[in-house]
Amino acid sequence: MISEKKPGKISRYGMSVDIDKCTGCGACMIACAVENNVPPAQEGATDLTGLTWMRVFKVDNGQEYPAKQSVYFPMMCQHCGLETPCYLVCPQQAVDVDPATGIVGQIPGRCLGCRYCMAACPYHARYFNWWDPKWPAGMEKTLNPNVAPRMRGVVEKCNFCHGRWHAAVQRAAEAGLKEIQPGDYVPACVEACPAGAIQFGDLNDPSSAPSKAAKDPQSFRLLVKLGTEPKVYYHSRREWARRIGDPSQAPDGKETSHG
Amino acid sequence: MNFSGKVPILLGVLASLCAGWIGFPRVIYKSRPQPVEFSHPIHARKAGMLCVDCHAPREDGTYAGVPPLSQCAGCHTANLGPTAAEKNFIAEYVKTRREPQWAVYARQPESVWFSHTSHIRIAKLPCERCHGDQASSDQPRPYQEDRISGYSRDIWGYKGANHSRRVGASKDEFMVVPGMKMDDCIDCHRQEGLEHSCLDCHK
Amino acid sequence: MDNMDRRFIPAGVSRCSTRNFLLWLAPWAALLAFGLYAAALCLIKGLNQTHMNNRFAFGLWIFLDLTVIALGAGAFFTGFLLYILKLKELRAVINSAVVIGLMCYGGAMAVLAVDVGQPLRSWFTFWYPNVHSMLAEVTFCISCYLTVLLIEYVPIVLKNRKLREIPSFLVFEHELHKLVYVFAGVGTFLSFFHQGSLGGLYGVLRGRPFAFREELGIWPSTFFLFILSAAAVGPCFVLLTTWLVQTITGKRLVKPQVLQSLGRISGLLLAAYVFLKTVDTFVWLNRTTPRSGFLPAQYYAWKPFGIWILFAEMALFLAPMVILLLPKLRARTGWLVSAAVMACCGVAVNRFVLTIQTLALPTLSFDRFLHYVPSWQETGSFLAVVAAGVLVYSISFRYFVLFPEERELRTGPPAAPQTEPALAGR
Amino acid sequence: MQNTRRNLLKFIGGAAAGAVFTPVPWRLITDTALWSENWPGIPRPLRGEVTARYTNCSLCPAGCAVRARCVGGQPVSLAGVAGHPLSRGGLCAFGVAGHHLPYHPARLTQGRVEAAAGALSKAVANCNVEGSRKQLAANLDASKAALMAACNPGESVAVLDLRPGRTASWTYRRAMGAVHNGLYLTAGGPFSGAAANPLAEKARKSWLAGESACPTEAQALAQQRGTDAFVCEPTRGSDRHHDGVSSGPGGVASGGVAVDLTKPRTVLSLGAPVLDGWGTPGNVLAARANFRLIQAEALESRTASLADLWLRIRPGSGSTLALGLAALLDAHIAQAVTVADAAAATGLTEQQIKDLAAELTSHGPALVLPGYDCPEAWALNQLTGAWGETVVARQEAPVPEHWKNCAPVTDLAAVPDGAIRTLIIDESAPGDYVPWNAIRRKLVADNPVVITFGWTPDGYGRHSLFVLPTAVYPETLEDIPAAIDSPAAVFRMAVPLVAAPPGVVNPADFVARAVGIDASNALRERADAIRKAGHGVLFSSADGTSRPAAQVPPDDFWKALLEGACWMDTEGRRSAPPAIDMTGPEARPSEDARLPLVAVLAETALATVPPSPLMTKLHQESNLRLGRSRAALHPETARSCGSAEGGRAVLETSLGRCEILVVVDSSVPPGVVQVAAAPEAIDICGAFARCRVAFL
Repeated sequence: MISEKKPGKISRYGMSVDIDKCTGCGACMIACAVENNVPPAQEGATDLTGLTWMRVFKVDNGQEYPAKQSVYFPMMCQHCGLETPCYLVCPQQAVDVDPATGIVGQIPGRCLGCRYCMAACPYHARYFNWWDPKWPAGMEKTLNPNVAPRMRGVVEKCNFCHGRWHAAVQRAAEAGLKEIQPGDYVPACVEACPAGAIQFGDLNDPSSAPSKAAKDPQSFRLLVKLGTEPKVYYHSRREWARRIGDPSQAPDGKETSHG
Repeated sequence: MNFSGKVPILLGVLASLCAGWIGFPRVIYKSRPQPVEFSHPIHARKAGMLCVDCHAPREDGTYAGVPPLSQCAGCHTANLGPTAAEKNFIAEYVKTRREPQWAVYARQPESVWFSHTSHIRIAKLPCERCHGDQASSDQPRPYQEDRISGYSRDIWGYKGANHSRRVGASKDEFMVVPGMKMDDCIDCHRQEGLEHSCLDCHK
Repeated sequence: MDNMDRRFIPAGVSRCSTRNFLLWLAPWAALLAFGLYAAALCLIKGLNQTHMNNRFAFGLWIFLDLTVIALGAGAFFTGFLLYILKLKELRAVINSAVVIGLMCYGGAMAVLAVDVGQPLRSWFTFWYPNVHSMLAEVTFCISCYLTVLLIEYVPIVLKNRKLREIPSFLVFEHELHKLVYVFAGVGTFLSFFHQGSLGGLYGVLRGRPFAFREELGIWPSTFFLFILSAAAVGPCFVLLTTWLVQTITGKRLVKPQVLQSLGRISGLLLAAYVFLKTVDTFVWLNRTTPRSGFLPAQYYAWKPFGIWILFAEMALFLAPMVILLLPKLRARTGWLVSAAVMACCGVAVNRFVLTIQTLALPTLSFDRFLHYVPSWQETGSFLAVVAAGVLVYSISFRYFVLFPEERELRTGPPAAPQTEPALAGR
Repeated sequence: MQNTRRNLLKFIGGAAAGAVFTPVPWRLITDTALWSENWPGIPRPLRGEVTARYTNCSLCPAGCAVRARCVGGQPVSLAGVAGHPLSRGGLCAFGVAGHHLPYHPARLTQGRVEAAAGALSKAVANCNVEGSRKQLAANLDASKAALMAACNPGESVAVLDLRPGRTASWTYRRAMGAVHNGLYLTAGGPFSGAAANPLAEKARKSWLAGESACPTEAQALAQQRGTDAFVCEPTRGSDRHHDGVSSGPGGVASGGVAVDLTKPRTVLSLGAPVLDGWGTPGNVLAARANFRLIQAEALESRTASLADLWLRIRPGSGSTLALGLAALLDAHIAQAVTVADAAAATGLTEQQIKDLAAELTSHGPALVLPGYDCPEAWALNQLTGAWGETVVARQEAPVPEHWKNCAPVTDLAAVPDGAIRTLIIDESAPGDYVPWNAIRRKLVADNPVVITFGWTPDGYGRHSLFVLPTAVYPETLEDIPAAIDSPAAVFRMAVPLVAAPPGVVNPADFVARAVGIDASNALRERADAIRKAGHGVLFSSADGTSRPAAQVPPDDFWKALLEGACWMDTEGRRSAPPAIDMTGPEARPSEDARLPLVAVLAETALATVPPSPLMTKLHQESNLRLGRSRAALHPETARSCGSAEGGRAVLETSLGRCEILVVVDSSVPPGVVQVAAAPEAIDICGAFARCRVAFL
């Protein structure tokens, strides 16, 4: 379906998360749900049947007080750049990897809800609409027109706030530009984080925050040895935290292998 | 097996062919007239207006769509013409300040991201490219909606079926409006080599 | 009424009274109704009726689908042996095998239709297929093969005594019969292929090291293991059902050596399977797993899925293999049947491990191990399939010739219909 | 043709075959598939022009600056304002979803009258907003008249202001000033045990006698109070040891005393949720890198787990720890309390306490923050020399002169019991929540009149005769008191982003009108007074620039404020707050066999507001926070009470019982019940209380 002619500018959008800064306040999760028209939990939903494109996990070093230490892991779709598992398994092309942005997107209208992609995702970053979406009366007025509400029975996930990318492209067009400026496109969680722990940018642009993070020896990616080249980099000064995120990390903080 | 044995079968085939090709396309759509007998040519020619005078992109890049009553009322404070349509419009809407419930032929599904700005500013497409020569459509054709999917016939229906009456054309002489189905978008994007991903146009 | 019914029953065989037959059907029909209600709930209210969740994206349904389809493999494999490899004695069970296959595949498809969140869109797979996706492969093959099975089922139906009276049907049936080799061939290919795809379904999951297998050619090793295990267990299931029908009805339907040769074939295949499975397991634990940054120990660290489950699986293949390969044991019905049962359980465990255990295991080190218990709606929906299967088989057995040898064998030890009238003679 | 049945079958067969060659089947499957995209129940977001509007979040005194993305005028998402001098772009989870509140299912849309309120309510049993308003006005006059006529010195009309320091607060004070026997009450003074505690009373005198720049200074500390005391120090605080329940969690200070986070190198927090909604989140996080954070707290709160050092002390032994530290720094306190006492009470070793004291002095400037009621903490700052350095007295933003003759600020606790005939409670803006029993005691015994202004009925509405619906952020136009971490005076307003529904009441206006003064224009008057004073700068969120206020024409000044601008005073001379005399009685844990557990409030931020429905993301769809009406127990505690995850239970204290949903969490110490703060929970627990858990 992709045409021969490649897009003018190839970006590889990615994120870097400094888990030492994260206070686990949850602003990112709420901002994400607000931006992407994710409905509140239905009666009977649990942390296993809910819709949290962005989810913050609390993780500790397994020690007891006073040795106990904890970090918070903001988890979203890691937008695998190689052999993207969900993209490969979807039977009817409802998952798409945009060559222009590297964003892994879900097309709700095409999805038949077989959930094979959820079984394939190593990060459990995909969520299924077990219920019909419902908002309290009147609250649907606050929905974001740049994102289509999903229907029951389809899978959804983080797409780096793709609606904001569309809007940025349109603003650029209004100014007569073909390409968007780096600052114009920022996902909701990045904007919302009061601690500035999450940063976003183009991994093809060496000056962007994620590109810098990628070079930092204290940066790591989750389950990198699976070889799916995730585009979200985490960073921590604490070695135990790095090991929890990526057991294949050597003590010096270098990844032993890229799968 | 004699021939007469096959007759009922053939009858059956014939029956369903007729029903399927002639009857069905009429049944599947429900059609309703536009609230106001609006004439583009009068505004375009007589009043010398351009498309963007009424259908303008906003500063934020979003598209304003069909103008609100206030904009029409700007000129149509009182009857500007002798026509019944004019009288009706003034009496029904302007006086009572009631927004006409226009049905938008080209309204895309919620899952579609379409930016007029990008297509006008960057691709430099004329309105006619997709909307057809509305400037000469004398009379709004009825809005047809698919009974099951609920989509307008222009974006989801049989191609070449989107007709508007030309100025002074006889009842059955029509001009064709290009379709606005996904395939139509893809055709053009493919020609331009701008078809990269579903996410280009889907949200 | 009873006479009307009688006219449909094949000549030269005895069947129980209509009343008894209906009595037998009644409970199954009730079960079917209940199951359909459960399925309707899932379709109307959505999948929140099940106990699946975002982590357990697949549950009871997928596990049983995989098992049932493996068991249904008897249909294609018997066909393959009979029509392609010309093992004539299998003609005795081929019809029965076809009906079993139809039940299994039909049931699997029906359950899948409930399992997806948007059944109205399931045909998209045919229109916009993703060539990389094993699931697309599966969908294509299964639906094609189901059609083949239906076509193979038609002649069995048309051979019915009453229906033969219609000349055109007779002609049609005759024409169809000429093509039976073609269908057998096509069916075999499709079936081999999709059994494989089903294996690939999990083998390709790079993100789930427990299920991931390295590729041989374009398919992961599970692709081939699934073909082999299905081929090995299919005959066992045919054997088992035949034996069941014989005991329930108290009739002799096939010659003992037919069942034994089924056993022998399955024994040989099991041997091959056990060997390859062992090799695969070693490669997987010592090469594939470390490469993806995991330790084999992690897989079996979680109760209740200890390492025992791996050995149990192997044992359930080894034991029947030995039994079925030893002519002495094979000759004894008791051994034969119990071996068949074990083999069927073995394949069930294998599919269970690949589906349920894979999903239960965490991948992220700060994630947790999950438990899952199906809801009554899930169980109910599946029972509907079982019930439907029994109904179809019972009716086919009563009115169509599933066991051609039954007529000659009637002269053998007399069946005792009157002893168990309700069951006798279906 | 004979045998019509067969022919009919043939016909049908033919028709079926033919149908395949018509569009019908294909069109039907595609249409139904499309129908599944917009079948009933999937909402359609409204389209419109996208604009940005600016306001300040009034959900807590942090008053973070907010940029609202509006579509067709309707806010669809909120974000912080990068580069804002106070909130520094920060906005918490509650603030991010603030625009949902007007549509909250628990929203109060109609005036309610408590049916079981005796004769008085019968007349107005089922009255709407209008009705209850008339009734209320009449009733207010009636009680006024009554009080004046029958000169019963005990009885009075009072306003309880849960968020002092606002312009509305001044209106209340003026109104009460105009009423004979009118009282203006706040959640409590610094030493709310006053009546019962001569030491404290003495200290209080010295406090109010001190350079009281603003009358609300006293409240500053008041805001900090809460209540571990009664668990450890049963003799402290009259409103507590009546029933062994303390009086509510500390909110954020609002005027009077402020802390300067840019100064300290060491911060000791006695249970203050420093990194979880305390002060101005953006500001705290910006300053975080500069100081070493030591958290002394019983629970592994967010702050505790992120602090540089976490000292796990016994629930409610914070003030004892403060005393212990004080004893090390000041000999004459040491006579009252020894380190050994502190060690015993807190469960720390003496060495740990000594090290702590050493660090506070050696690695200064230090700052000690009280989480709950312990004035000792403030006093500790005197001994460490932080007084006037990291802890300063903040001037209040200028007010019009003619407002100044008004009712004084009175602590609720200082009011003699049974003294209030008519009580008006304003909980329209989230503020402190005082357990009902502490209020009830102050009311006359025979059907007192309690009038609550709120946007939900879950707060004091549950105890009131009248509940009048008010607007809610972001419908309201109101100013926000300064946060504890802004050393200079500030003035900024939450401006309406959406129109309030018809029939809502503006509490301050309402009260003012009831007593016949005009305060409808109070905010503008205040703004003009500030502008007239001529000092400070005006930061405009819209363009991110600051200008000296003096250079802004008055009308523009007001206009800017209406566009979310923020006025900040230039920080003048740092004046130390007046000294506090600290000789607390010795701490002694109170035991009660019938109530074996200790209930500790958690998630105290915004305890009084039902948060946006989307908050389920944080507590139901993940386990990041403890949701309302949930309580966390250690697995052992849960087992001993015979419960499991998700079990329903009843939490019982000496004051009553409320239903809870059990969450099992091994990070909660055994013997402790971590209760999510909410009015019904605070009513029976305060901040700490002995309790038992019984399962349903």
